Amino acid sequence: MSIDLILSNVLNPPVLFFFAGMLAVFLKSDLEIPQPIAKLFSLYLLISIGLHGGYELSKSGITPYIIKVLGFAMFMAIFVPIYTFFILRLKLDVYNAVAVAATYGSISAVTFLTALSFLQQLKVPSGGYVVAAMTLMESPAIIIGLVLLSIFAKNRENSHTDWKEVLRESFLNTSVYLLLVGLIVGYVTGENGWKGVEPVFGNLFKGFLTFFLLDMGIIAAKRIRELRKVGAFLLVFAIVVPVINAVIAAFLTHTLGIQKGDAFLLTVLSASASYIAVPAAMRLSVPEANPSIYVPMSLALTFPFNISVGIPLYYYLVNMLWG
Amino acid sequence: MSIDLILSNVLNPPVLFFFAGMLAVFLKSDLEIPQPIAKLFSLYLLISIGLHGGYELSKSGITPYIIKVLGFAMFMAIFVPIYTFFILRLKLDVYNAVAVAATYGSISAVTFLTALSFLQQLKVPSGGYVVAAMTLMESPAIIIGLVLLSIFAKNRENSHTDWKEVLRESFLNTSVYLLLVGLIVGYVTGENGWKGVEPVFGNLFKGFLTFFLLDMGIIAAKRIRELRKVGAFLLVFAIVVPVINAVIAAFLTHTLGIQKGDAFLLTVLSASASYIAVPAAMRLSVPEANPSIYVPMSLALTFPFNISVGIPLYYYLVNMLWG
Amino acid sequence: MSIDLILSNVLNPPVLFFFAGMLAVFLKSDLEIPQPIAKLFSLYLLISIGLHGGYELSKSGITPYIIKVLGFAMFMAIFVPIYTFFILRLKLDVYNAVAVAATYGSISAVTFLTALSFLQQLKVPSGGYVVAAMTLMESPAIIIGLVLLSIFAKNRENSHTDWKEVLRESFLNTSVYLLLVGLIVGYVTGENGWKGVEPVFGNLFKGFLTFFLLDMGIIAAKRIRELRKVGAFLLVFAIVVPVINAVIAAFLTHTLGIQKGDAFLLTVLSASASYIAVPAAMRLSVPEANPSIYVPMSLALTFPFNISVGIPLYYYLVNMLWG
Amino acid sequence: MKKVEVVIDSLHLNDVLKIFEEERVSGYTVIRDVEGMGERGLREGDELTGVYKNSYAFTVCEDDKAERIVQRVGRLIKRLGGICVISDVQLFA
Amino acid sequence: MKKVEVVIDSLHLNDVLKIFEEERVSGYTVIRDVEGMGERGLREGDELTGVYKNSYAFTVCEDDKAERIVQRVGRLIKRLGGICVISDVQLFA
Amino acid sequence: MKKVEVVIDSLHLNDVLKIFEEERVSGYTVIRDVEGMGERGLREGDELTGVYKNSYAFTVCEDDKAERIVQRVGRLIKRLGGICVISDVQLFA
Ligand SMILES: Nc1ncnc2c1ncn2[C@@H]1O[C@H](COP(=O)(O)O)[C@@H](O)[C@H]1O
Ligand SMILES: Nc1ncnc2c1ncn2[C@@H]1O[C@H](COP(=O)(O)O)[C@@H](O)[C@H]1O
Ligand SMILES: Nc1ncnc2c1ncn2[C@@H]1O[C@H](COP(=O)(O)O)[C@@H](O)[C@H]1O
Ligand code: NA
Ligand code: NA
Ligand code: NA
Repeated sequence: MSIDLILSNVLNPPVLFFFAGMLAVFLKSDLEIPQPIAKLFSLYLLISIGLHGGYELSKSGITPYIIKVLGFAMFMAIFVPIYTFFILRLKLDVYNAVAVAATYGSISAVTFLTALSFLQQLKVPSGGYVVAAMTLMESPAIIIGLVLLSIFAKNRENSHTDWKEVLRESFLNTSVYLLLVGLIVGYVTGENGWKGVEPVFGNLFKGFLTFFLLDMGIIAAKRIRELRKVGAFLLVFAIVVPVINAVIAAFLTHTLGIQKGDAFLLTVLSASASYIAVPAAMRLSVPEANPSIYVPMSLALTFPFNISVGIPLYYYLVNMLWG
Repeated sequence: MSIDLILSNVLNPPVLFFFAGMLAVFLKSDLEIPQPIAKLFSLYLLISIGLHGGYELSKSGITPYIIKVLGFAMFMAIFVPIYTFFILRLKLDVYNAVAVAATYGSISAVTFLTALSFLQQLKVPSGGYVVAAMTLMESPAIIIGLVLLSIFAKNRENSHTDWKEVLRESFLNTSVYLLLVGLIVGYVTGENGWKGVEPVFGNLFKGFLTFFLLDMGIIAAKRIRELRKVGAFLLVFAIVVPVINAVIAAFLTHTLGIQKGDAFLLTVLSASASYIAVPAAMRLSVPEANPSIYVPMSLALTFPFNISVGIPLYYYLVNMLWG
Repeated sequence: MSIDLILSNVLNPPVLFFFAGMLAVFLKSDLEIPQPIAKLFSLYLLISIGLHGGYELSKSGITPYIIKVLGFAMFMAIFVPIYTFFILRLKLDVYNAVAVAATYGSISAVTFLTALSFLQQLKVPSGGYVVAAMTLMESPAIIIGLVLLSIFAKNRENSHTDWKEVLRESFLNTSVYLLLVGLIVGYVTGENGWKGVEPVFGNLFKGFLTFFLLDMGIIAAKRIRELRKVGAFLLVFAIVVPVINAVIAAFLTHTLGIQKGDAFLLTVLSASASYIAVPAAMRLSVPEANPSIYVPMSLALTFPFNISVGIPLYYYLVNMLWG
Repeated sequence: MKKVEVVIDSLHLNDVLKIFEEERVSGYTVIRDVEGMGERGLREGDELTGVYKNSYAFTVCEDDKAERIVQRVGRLIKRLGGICVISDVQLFA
Repeated sequence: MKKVEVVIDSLHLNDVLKIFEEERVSGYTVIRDVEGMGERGLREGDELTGVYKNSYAFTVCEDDKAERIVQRVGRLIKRLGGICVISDVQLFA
Repeated sequence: MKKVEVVIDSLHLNDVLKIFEEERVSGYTVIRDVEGMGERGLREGDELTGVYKNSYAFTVCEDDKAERIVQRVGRLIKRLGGICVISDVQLFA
């Protein structure tokens, strides 16, 4: 992997601002971003991704190739939480194993965005349907997690998993809902719709991502001190499992004949871990699990790793395979 | 009315996002938009409308035709709260009749915006002075309402209508104040001023409107459950009176020789009802009235009706008259 | 000084919106801007200035001329708080003298921005390194102030100036930190980085400044009533000292052979007073000083004076000297 | 000393603060935009209409002042909705 | 009358409010997104993950209702974290 | 148990929390950015200068800890402004 690849990823305002946010916390700067702003940006990014993806889909239509991409996404979203659960059980109780497995089975939209912006810099094309794939990958891990729980924690006190509630949290949480709304609206309003909203949801995209990552850097850094309590096993897990997932995804997409740009994005998605939808769902449905484990792992370790070293590494891998 | 007209209105990101917001509440998604964001967007939209209108005015100058448009606006703003008051008295006590009449006598800036975006899609021209007309239509209904109250509720306890306070609420509330500031600044700074702020207050307009309508959908849907208590009379009122106002406005503007695009916007304004300036003013000056009546009527019924079915319907009407 | 100069400064949406914000308070309009929004805009503006400056620096490189500009900035940032301290001691106790001197020794980024937008209107060029100069001018006044305090308030109760804390407040406060981050990121990512974020941090600049100044007008006006308690000496100080600083800066920059546009901006910076970084630092380190003195002076008097009359006045002066 | 706590429609908060000031309390604290439920239903606070927001205010004051304040605020609340309670506290600074 | 005060994970606030409503209190007030420290460490409130926010709720109600509420909320809090206290107040409106 | 409530300049909130922690309370809750009026005039909270914001913090703790806390916080407040009160509560969870 050439150092250029890392540099061209890192020497990018969004990534640099993420680390500037982290640094602010380490240096005890009084820099603070009001919470509604973080929310504003995260809603904005989700809508943007959705609308743009939907618009692209409206141009490409839904082809067998796209079905293949979606199918692969679905497979990873089911496979990852299951296999990681059994690894995690080596060291964790059932509750925490479920929560961590679900976290790594789901995805991070901002990691996806950073990868997309990296790809655009390299001028490698990719399809809007990958956004649909991403949306598909958000929820299954939550369901799988709770299924595993009901199998392996049978004598659970208060073991009243309210499945209706669970399905709602899985498929109607803010992330999934906004991505879906964006996809559908982008799809049905097509060219015309997109032209009207592009000045906001297209052009402002990278700038707002930069701003948002400053905030995420602050939030991630605040979680870092919790990593001390997390233990070596999980620290290693938080770096190694994403890389393993990436390797699996890269080989599978290659075997399936998926195009390079799409394959790279799917690889990044497989390597990414959730810090929005899944933690909230786990806190609600598995209160026995400790959020000070699964949130810092995902937010303070896997996320920074992925957006700095992971993305160029995965690209290097994909580039090698596709030649 | 062709189905095309409805579709070309509804298949528009802002309108679709409004209903997506409503749907989120019905499906109990956890989607939430922090309150300062709603405020930010509503301030933004008011300033945008004002600045753009003022800039357009600076190009057109103030002509007799414009005076006619403003005169018509003034007339509707006085006529509607009076005639509706007497209809409302059939079923409501004086306090609630005043509040509802004032609500329907005033206007909704977001409905105006949606109509404007519809018009632009059809490439029908309209004048910036209609924004001045809209500004003129915000406040009179509040004053008329309180005059009606002081006539018909003479033996009111605590009947100390503080007129100075009332005038302030009427003419210096956020909506009117920002529209006026925008109009004046847009007018005096003209081309040069507009060019500097257009990237924000012009180009981002439709995207931010889309975002804002998502939020309005959420807020409107939360008020829907209150509609049950409102009674059939008022439910019918909330749909029929806007249509009546639209018919009156369409015929009058036609008689007055007002241009098609302008006439359409004035018709929409007449049909729209306030959910910002008037409710706040009523809550302060007529605490005897029940906000759970006038707010849901305007926000959860008339507004969604207008931006979905109303706008194409009124356009159909205007189109017929102007040929 | 021609009236044209004043008009071309004042007939600018940002300046007009500032006074519209003030007027809203005087007229008791209910206009309110949620606090997170003020913060959002002020963060945005700091990042924008920094990124743009850094990008410009990446084009120009760091030349001896730039070192001269930075040196001059440093000189003013040390000279002003010292000389004003001794003037202030004529009427104020040591604590308040330190706080006011530090306030006027530091700078106001928004005043800088307004001057920049004025300059752009007149099409006079200036360099991105002035942003670096501005960043250098933020902090020294805080340090100088606390050095003066430790010299002249020796028998201070609780006189434990925590210098580590002071240095952190001085060099890592939000303003300085974000300007630095922006400068560095803008510098290292250069053309490529700037192109990606320009739609947000370049194009939206003036519009967001306009919006923000509306809010600053509201905040400044709320502080005006405190001016009554401030006393004639300080009222005069708040107008005269900025002008004196401007005159000194104009003559010095002229002597040093600094270019007209740069000289004008440095003059404005010298004339401006802090209302963000310094007040917060003073409140923390010199709680004996009364914020109702130094905040209203800077925010409700010097700032409005500078952005309305000061900027054209200083430009007139610079224009005369440079011919 | 007593602590008087009031929850009221944000639009009418100023009337309460005016009473506090007229009774010459040494100070008060306000938390804007709290949510709540009461006789008038759910008030979830929306910035849009501004009609569904509560504010919470409290003042720590001498017993006699508290007595007068609750009388006056009570009347306000009977008309406008809200709640007003009083409790014992010890003031330390 | 009693004032029952609860601080709990924002995600579980609804469970508390449901108890309030089931015990038929006349009303309650909620302050969202308060910060805090407790057994589960610092909770500084971040909107991003939504997992580190507390909410604060109180209700003023009759003594017997308060008794039942604290029993039920107490059980919730034992499982989910938070705090629940009760104190004497006089209700004026 | 006692409830100790403090309102103080947001910029100095950390000093209060440090006292809480040094006295080893089991937890505390903070509401940032409350507004208020006191000897130092109106504090309406502006994010711009950051100098006019209060924060409100409370802790529920044993009586002796409360005693020590109010002594220390009291000294702070005498210098920096604000208010500190103490009241009786029953802790349920
Ligand atoms: N018993 C109560 N306990 C706590 N807060 C209350 C109570 N009753 C009313 N409130 C608050 O006062 C607001 C207005 O009450 P109401 O006028 O009864 O609807 C509610 O939204 C609550 O925030
Ligand atoms: N002793 C206490 N006094 C005040 N608030 C507390 C106390 N203990 C816990 N809390 C609040 O309850 C939240 C959750 O507590 P815990 O579950 O103990 O971490 C904390 O973040 C605080 O906001
Ligand atoms: N008697 C009081 N009751 C409630 N809050 C108070 C009282 N006195 C002061 N405060 C709060 O403490 C802050 C600072 O008070 P002071 O230092 O007296 O200006 C005020 O802005 C209020 O929020
Ligand atoms: Na994953
Ligand atoms: Na109307
Ligand atoms: Na200066």
